[in-house]
Amino acid sequence: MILEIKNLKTHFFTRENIVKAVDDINFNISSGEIHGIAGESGSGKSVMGLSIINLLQEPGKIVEGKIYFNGKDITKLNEKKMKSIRGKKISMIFQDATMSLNPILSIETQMIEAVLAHNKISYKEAKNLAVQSLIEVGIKDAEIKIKNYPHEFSGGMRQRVAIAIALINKPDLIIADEPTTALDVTTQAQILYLTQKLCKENNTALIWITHDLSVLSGLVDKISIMYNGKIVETGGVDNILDNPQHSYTKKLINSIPKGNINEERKIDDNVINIQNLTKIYEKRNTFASNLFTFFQANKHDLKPDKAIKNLSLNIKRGEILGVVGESGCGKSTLGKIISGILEKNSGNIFYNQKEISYAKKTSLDIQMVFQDPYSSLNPRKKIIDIISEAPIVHKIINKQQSKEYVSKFMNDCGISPDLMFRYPHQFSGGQRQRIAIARSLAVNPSVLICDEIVSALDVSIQAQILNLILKLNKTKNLTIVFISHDLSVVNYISNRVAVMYFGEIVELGNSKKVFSQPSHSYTKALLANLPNIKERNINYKSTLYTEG
Amino acid sequence: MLFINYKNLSMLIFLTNRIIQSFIVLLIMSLLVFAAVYAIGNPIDVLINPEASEEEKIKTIKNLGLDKSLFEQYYIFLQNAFKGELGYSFVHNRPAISLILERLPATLELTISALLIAIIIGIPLGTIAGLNPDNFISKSILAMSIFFFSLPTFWVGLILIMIFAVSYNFFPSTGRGDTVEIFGFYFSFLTFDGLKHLALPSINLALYPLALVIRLTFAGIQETLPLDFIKFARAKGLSRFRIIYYHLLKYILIPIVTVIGLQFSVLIAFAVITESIFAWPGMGRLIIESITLLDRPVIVAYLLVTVFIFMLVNLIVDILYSLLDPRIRISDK
Amino acid sequence: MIKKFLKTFFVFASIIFLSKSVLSDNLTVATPHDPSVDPHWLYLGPNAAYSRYIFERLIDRDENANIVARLAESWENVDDLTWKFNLRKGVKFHDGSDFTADDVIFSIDRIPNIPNNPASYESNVNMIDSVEATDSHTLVVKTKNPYPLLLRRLSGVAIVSKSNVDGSTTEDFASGKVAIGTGPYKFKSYTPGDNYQITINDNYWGTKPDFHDVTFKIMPDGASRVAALLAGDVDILEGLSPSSVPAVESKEGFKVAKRASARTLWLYVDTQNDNSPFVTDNDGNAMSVNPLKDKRVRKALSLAIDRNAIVSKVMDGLAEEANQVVPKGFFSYSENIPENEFNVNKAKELMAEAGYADGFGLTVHAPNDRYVNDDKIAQAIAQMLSKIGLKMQVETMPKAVYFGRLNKQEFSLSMIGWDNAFTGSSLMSLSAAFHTKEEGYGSWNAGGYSNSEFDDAVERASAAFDMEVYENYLKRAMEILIAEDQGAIPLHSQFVTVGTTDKVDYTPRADEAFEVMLVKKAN
Amino acid sequence: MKKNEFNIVDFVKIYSEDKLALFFLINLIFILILVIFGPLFTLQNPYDLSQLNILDSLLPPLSQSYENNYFFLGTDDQGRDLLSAIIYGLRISLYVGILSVVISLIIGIILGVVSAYFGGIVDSFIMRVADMVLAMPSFLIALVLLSILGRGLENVVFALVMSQWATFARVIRSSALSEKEKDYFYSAKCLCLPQYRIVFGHLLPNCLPPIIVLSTINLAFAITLEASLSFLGVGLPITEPSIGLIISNGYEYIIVGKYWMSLYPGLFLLITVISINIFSDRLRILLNPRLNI
Repeated sequence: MILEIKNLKTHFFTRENIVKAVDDINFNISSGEIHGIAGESGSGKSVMGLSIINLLQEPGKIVEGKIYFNGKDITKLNEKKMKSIRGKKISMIFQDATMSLNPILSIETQMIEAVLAHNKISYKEAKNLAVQSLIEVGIKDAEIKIKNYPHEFSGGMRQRVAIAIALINKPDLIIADEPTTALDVTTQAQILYLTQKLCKENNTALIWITHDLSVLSGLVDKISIMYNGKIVETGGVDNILDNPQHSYTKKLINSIPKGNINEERKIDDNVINIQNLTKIYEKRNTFASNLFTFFQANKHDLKPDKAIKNLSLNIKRGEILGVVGESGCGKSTLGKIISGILEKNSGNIFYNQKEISYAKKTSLDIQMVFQDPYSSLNPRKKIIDIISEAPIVHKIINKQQSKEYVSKFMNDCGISPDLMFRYPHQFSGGQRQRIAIARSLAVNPSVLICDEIVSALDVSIQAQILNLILKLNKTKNLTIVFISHDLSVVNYISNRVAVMYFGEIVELGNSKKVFSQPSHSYTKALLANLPNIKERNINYKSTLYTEG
Repeated sequence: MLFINYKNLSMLIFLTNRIIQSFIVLLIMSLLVFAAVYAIGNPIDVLINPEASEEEKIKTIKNLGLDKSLFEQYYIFLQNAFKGELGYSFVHNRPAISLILERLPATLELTISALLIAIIIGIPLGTIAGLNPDNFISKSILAMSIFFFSLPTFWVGLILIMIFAVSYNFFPSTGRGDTVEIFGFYFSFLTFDGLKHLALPSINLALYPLALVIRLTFAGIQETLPLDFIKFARAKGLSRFRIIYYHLLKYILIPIVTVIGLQFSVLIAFAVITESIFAWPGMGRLIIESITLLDRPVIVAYLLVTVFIFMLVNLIVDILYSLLDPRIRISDK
Repeated sequence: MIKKFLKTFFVFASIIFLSKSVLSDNLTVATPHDPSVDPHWLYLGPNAAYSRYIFERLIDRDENANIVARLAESWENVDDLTWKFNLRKGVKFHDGSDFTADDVIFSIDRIPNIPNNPASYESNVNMIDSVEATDSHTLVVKTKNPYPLLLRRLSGVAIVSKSNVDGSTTEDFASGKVAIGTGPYKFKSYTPGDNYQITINDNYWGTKPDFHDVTFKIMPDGASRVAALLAGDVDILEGLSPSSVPAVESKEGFKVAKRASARTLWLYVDTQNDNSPFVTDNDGNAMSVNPLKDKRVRKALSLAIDRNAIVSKVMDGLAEEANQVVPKGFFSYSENIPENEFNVNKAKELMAEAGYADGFGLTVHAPNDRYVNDDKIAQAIAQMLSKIGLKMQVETMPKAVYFGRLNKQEFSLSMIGWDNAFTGSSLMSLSAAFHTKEEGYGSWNAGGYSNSEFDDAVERASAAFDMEVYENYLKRAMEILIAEDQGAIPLHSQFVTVGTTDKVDYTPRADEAFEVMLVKKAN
Repeated sequence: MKKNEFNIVDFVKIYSEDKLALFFLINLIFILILVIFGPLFTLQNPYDLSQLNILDSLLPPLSQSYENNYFFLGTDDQGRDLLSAIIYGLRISLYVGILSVVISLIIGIILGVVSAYFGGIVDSFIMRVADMVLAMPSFLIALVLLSILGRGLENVVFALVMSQWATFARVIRSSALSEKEKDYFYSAKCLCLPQYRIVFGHLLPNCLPPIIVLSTINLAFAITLEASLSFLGVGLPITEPSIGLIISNGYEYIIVGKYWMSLYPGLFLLITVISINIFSDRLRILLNPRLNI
């Protein structure tokens, strides 16, 4: 046993009360073992990780329990002793490498300092070690790249660097706290594969903390499920995923969208036609920069980014169209242009055969729901005002009717109308997303564009929102454009799916067909890299669409 | 073959851009300043001998070019400005620009030493306060910074003279002390007497930026401490020293440099007060005298020179910024 | 350990910081003024005073405003238009060259010909028709009109060295290159805005001054100068404000030299306009008549002002009440003008008689950086006038703005202080400030006062060579102006005050100019 | 305090946790009461010339006047009761400060929001002008303006506004720009709400925290600035002295031992400015706006 946690309690002492983030946990991991810890937000999984390495920040504190590392209780160690363990014996990887690497220091500095903090070797030796380490995590031209700064790397490469730093002193244990959450699915697959491989090679124990059970399926040896600061169930992968015992585990597994429930509808009535749409985000040009661009040999460098290239698409009345693609592919831009809140550069969009223009958005027929339920509601307005403002302004109702009118839509979206006089901050994320949907519905649209509306939510709540969308689609015959980076969610909900890649639609068709028999190589790569709780082997061979 | 490195190129674009912008700003400022200063009384009334006859007055007005219209005068001024002449002082009968340049070293000496005091004392104090915000020393430092922040410069100046020069004779009350000539300019920080004279005025001028630096450092540390990269650095097992000096201070230096750059201009302005209290022969005193004597060319030249200094400092700050922060490609800003 | 270190540090520090310079042959002066080294550039009082050290005049005024011979040994009035001067022989410039009549002619020629001089010394030479040298040390001067005041005018003409200055600019003076005169001191160095240093001329023909080297520290702020004196950084302080006098006097080792100056302050009253710009009714609206044109109102204003309070409270006793525009006992002072009376009730009666029992609105204007306590005096006057029912306002401004507006007659009640030392009589103030505006007269008549009888007396006085006739006409004019017309409201004559350490003695000048040669080592 | 929550009771409760801040808040309230109601109780109206007597001038603290009133803090060089003068002077200083901040705030809000909302040429133009103003230290702008315009309340306010509006416009623009990227703003556009509603109903209320904090900081700054300008003799008219002018008037008397004319008003000014600064500091911590100023 490399790590044994006995009755660990970590509490946060806030102004109002004590939050028992970690509440009496027992946990073991043997050397070389890869252990997944899954739980929803607020379950205490990250706090547990930080408790082990003792990086808790005020007002968090370990109040009880022992953590034995190699047989020694490390909760009692002073800061100096702890320092010699951190990075040497126990390393940690955080969620977003963009944040965890110091943006103003070079990769070289940040790697070498990690080596020199624990080893009495020369700078040159340390540098060799660092380059070696970068090569191991699959960074090409490591000797040159090591001089770069974090911002010159892509997200996936930064996380590779973070892993290289964590591994550089060959620690006994690595704690990885949601290290792939910020990454695209193809990159995530590589990181998963890489981490697993390196840990197995070095016989390093790994604690992988995540909210996404499916990620763990092909990665870990054992899984622990956390809920409300407690570990409710621990066991081997197969046991937990195939035969869950605890009701919470069951609920978690059932919430993961599986398969496809929607057939393509046989309608040819197009509600929206998009023809040759192009959107370019221009860099700010100044007189002087233009002057220099003119003389520049390599114009490629100053070429503006194209968000959407010559895209054509029809959206059928009453369908759920899934739009899927990795971050930066232009899917959100597409949504905003269709809903008329972003200007296009060229091309035409017709709604019911009438052209939509940005400058004169007057129609309420196309509405949009946004990703972040925390920023999409004006924090200074009551729910009733948030929902009723537009209907009143557009004279759908008058002020006296607002209470009744709002109640109806809150009911439709599964929120008790009693809460309409509250402010957004008094609601949870899922509730807010329902309110946002209610707000859009209150102006009686016929098309609803959902932009990543479930990606900020926990998986159990995600399922509820998806069901709400399905219900609205059926009962109100609402056309829905469902934009998401999450393939399984899109597969689950949509009739048809459009796969976007670098501003273009590379594949469009019946969801079932696209997901079972992808024709475009990018779709194939996406699907191949999709973690799936049914499959237990990592098989991420396709590296066609990666950075590097 | 001509090879243009991208980074150098964007720097060049940036510089060209800024210089063009600065030039336009200077041009507009000069017009505004010229028109504004034109609005102050008639210099002839102030300077001319009370007994001068009308004829004499008219002759002088003509000689000084004051009989021409505002636009004609401005045109002439611009023509000369391109030749590097910003007019002749009415009072001193010397080129206004050389009057100002003569006094510039004294003002720069004062402002730079005030800034140095602020930085050398302010950053360590701010760091101490930022790392342990709840202990007594940190609270005292912060309270002190607000106190310094609120003190009126002129009042403090007099109190300083009262205590240190009149009551205790530790420092000379006013003036600049012995100077040493370097490249034709006179500096006093190289002599002991000069340093003694420099002490009180620079402390007086330093209080405000000192408070600012303390508070900025404090705020920067407070904001940076919870960031992931500090956590990650700790997880690497780095020493406290390295985390503070390498990861923390280097990071927060970026906003501090910007603010200090802006402060430099503010200090040049506030030096007007300090210089008049401490009889410091800088250009701040020159402008006050010139305003009372309506020495128009000097006022215009002073304002243009200060605007020029501000723009130069801003430019330097921007370049420093890009050196300190590798994320910034200057042209993208 | 640290304690010990601190202790040594403080001992060390106090040794260094407490060491003081001892007064020897060196004198350090704190002055508010930045000099012009060129003695012909910018005719401002302080510049003229500074030029006295390096340069000399043919004839100068002494501390009591009397004429004294300098480079001219003697002179005679050949006729009404012609003057003959015998120059002092054997006088050498600082560079060793001889002083001759050519230098005088050159200096007189140079004055009107300096380009762009906004305040020229021209008014001191423009009455001269021609200057001729009959030999190297004899000079014949012809004036355009009979000009009795010529000698005093020549006291404003500094003599520079022709051989050095010919072809040089003002800037060459500031650098010291051509700052070469015959005076008791030689140029040493000049740092604009900071200090000006002169050193003794060992070959000076006259009485040598007491101090070998003199440093002027330029400090425009009054309180800073006092601090510098009390801190021992300077030996003598020019321009001590009356409020600081007790502080300097009461401190051991310091004293104050004071005397009445020839400057008298008075108020211009707008007696010309029918709608005076700053006269309003009680509600602040413009009035159709100008009450100030009524002599009774002007008398009432004068009666309401408690000059004694101004002298004792605002001026700390360092001034003298004035009942006319020259100080008491000064040449041309008229004893026939009654003493000022302070009587609020009588003033109110006069106001009621004139039909203004309820008062009216009036603004008093004054500079705030020209005379001793000028802005405070203006406020005190406003206080006093408000006690007879006037709705008073006070507006003060820098002299730079003030005098321009004053000259354009923009004020209703405004303050001025006139130095009578130059002419040594009331002539200049009467002719410039009260004579009806016309060629050569009334250029400063900011109240618009006009009285033909007065004008006649002034004109006769200015053409008189006989001193008694001259004085009588001036007295007559003053009586008309003050006693009969109350065309101005005299306030007081201010004192010159100079603070020193007790190691030096100083005799102030009546014209308020500072002069290093008057500083003596104390016994 | 949770993000975006505002509840006055909670706010006071949390504010009070810092005892020093509470002390100075009480101080500030006391000063405000003194300034608003003080004139009802003062010995004299120091701005009414007919109530002054030059014979009372320069009396030390606790002297008796002719009418047997006590001058608790002494009198100034014009015979004004210093305590009355301080109360009136603070009143006028605060008035000038508040007025100039309010006007700059209005200008700043209009220009900042217009700039952020419309972007493009309008934005460039407004921001270039603001940059130009910001390139000059506010003290210098005010000094030059006042030496041209001359003394007077309106002129001081004008000069202060001219030197401060750009800061407001900048801060409001940048905070509006970041609010503009938030989804509630897109959602408001999507719902076709009229522009004035989007700007005033949605954008502006959410830009408030930095505006509130900046206003208090600038208030303290404006008061000190006005005092400095008065010190240099270009501020308010001498017959209606602000606190800065009172200090400046007493300045030359410090050195002769008549300390009260500068010391007491100086202390009052200091306490006022410190109180406002500590208040704004506490506000900034509680409202947590990131101000890059």
